[in-house]
Amino acid sequence: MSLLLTAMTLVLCIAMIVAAFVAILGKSLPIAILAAGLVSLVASVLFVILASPDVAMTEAAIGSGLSTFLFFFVLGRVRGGERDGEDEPGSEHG
Amino acid sequence: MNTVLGLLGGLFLIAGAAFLLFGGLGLVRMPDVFNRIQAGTKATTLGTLFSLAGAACLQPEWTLKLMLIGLFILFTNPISSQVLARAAHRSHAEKSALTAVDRLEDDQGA
Amino acid sequence: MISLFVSLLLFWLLLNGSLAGDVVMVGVAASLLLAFLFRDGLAIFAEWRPNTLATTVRYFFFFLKELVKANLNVAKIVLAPSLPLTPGFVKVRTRLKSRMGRLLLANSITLTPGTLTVDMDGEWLYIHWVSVDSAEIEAATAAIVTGFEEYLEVMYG
Amino acid sequence: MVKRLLALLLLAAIGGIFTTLVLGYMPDAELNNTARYYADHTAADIGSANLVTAIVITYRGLDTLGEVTVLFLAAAILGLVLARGRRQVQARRELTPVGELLTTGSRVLVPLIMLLGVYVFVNGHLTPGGGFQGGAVIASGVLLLLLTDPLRQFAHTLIAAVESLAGVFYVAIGLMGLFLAGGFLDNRFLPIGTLGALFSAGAIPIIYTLIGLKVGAEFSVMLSDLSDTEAL
Amino acid sequence: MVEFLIYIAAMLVGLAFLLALYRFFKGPSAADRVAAFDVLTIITITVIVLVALVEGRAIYLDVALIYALLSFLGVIVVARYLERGL
Amino acid sequence: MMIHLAMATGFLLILIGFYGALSNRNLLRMIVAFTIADSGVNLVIVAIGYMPGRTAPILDATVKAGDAAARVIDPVPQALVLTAIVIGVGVTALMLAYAYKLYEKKRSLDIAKFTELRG
Repeated sequence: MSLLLTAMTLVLCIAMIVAAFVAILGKSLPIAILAAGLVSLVASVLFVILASPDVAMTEAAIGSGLSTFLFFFVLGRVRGGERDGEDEPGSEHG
Repeated sequence: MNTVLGLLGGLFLIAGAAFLLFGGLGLVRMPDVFNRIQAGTKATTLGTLFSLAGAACLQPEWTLKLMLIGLFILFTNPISSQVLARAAHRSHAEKSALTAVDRLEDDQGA
Repeated sequence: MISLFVSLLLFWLLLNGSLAGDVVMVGVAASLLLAFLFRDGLAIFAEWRPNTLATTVRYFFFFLKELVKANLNVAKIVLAPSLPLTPGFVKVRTRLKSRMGRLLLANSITLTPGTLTVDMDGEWLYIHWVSVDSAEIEAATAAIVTGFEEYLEVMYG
Repeated sequence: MVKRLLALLLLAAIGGIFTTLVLGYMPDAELNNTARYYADHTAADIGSANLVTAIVITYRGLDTLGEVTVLFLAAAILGLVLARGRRQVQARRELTPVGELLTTGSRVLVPLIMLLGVYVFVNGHLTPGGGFQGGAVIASGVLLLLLTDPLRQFAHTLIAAVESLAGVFYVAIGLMGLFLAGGFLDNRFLPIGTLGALFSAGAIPIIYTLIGLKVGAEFSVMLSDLSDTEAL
Repeated sequence: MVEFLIYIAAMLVGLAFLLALYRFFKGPSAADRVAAFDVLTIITITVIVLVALVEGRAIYLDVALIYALLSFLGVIVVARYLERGL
Repeated sequence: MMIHLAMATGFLLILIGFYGALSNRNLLRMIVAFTIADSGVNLVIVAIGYMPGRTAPILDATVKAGDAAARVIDPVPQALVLTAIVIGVGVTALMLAYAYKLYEKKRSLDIAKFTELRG
């Protein structure tokens, strides 16, 4: 049965890396935050596969839950700054 | 393990996984957000319920907890879909060109 | 408040899966505290009439049947190469007054073939329908709501 | 552009180190001495079925106290940072009202979520979970309350009272361990009981309950502080 | 025999996961991605139950329980953000 | 094999997170990148604690107290990660509060606009 777990790990690892890329390079900020939540979600499943249900539960309750909420709370407050610091023509480079 | 029960459980698991697959397929193939939410929520709810039933057949002593998980899914999953559909409609998500009538938009006077 | 306490305790016992003395003790204490804190909260059994148990069971099986039908319907649409869809938003009427009954009605509609509750406003429900047969209020109500409403009206009023 | 190139170079260097680490790693076949000690002695000494709980609460209990303090400080600083210049609540911008479905649903679900949190931290010594997870679950329930009723005047005093009382009792139980048993936060001043029962493992269920309440209260304070802020 | 059935089920679930993931990356609108996220969390519950079956340990189910009760919260937060209610 | 896969993913997540934090100028995006690096670190530590063929360090009907040392994995890294996650979300909340305050002052989340931070 360990073959099954390895295959699952492979799929989840790929999902995680791609989600992380979306979070870093994605176009809009809400989607980046959602992708970070997806990274947490997949990480939590990986923790279950790696035989650490305690950590998986923490990640499930906190990582894919509370921290996403925190981000969206703040993002809802600063809607004007959503696109700040992106490379559009005319903005100076730091 | 009782072989008949084991076989039944395995078949239930496969049926559940197949419904999950239909949900994923619907998510990819449907033309707009609302249809995707429809396919997603129905297929995944029943798929998860079937997988839980399969697991209960394979490990009968887990039944209570699996039943509880199933109940919660049955309760929370539609709520999240409805809230999401409402938000999608309010944020003027694109509707498929096939959409025949939109009484909600008519009534909101938008 | 009492119904909230009872349902919380029931939930606790199901969760623990045991009837040992210490489990019950902690459960009673925690449920009492929570029932007191959320005096205005709703329980699953709030507004439910206990003398309609038979209807509830029948409703449950009717719901399961509809759920399976809904999934076969989804499978049929998804697997068909041409995607046979005529989606639209329709407006239907409900007679239910109790909040729990309305919530269950909306959830049931969401999980049955081709319909998804989008919004709720007084007696009106706005529903996304995958294959609109009729945009008229009465016809749509008869097609979507009536089946569940019969049961829920007995159960919750 | 130079900056980005430098960053990429730095990352490449770190990546090289990581690659050698991964390629050279061989998993142990046996537990190391510390872990073996925990695995052999926890059941008899502490009475906790969950080894992680035993480590977090007893073997490394002092660290956990420190961690709860750090979390408390984070919540307090967050409140301080956001409190300066906070204007009155009525100046809020128009929010889309919550739908009836979500209101009803949350009123049904919030007590259940809270009870699940209680289950998670009371059973911390038997099942996965414990104070931190249970606290997070309770904070999620509070979040659902905040979401469905944004203007609800939150029971700040209740939360503050729960938080400080839980902290005081936590330290008090630690001191009881010091005087009645082997050391600070020793759980054995209460009977250890049989492995697998709810009332077992000495004081661990009590300590985890207190931690759960404290963590839940701290997260709730953070959430309500953030949601009380003005939209800019 | 049962193991073989579990293998097939896991394969189908993995395929469903990848399909939902595809929708998550493809978009196009934010609501689409949230719908895909919703489906992914629910598939996750099945994955955890499968892992629990393979390892034969009931305690993993607690994680699935947390997901079943809390996963809808994330979707609701994002939905409220999208309809400007946050 | 599984361990190496998980570890490599964890390290890759750390790198991606660092890259995101270094290359973005939007404060919120930098915080998102930090949380991703955080998940990567947690994943690496848990992967180090895993041992093939063993199971979770919780005793119940399937894992008896007597043979625990032969059947369970190392519980210490799990205890570490458990606390790291909780502290991590506290730190994230603090960072977000500061970002909010900075936006209140400057009406921008672009770090290039915060000139007084330059040396």
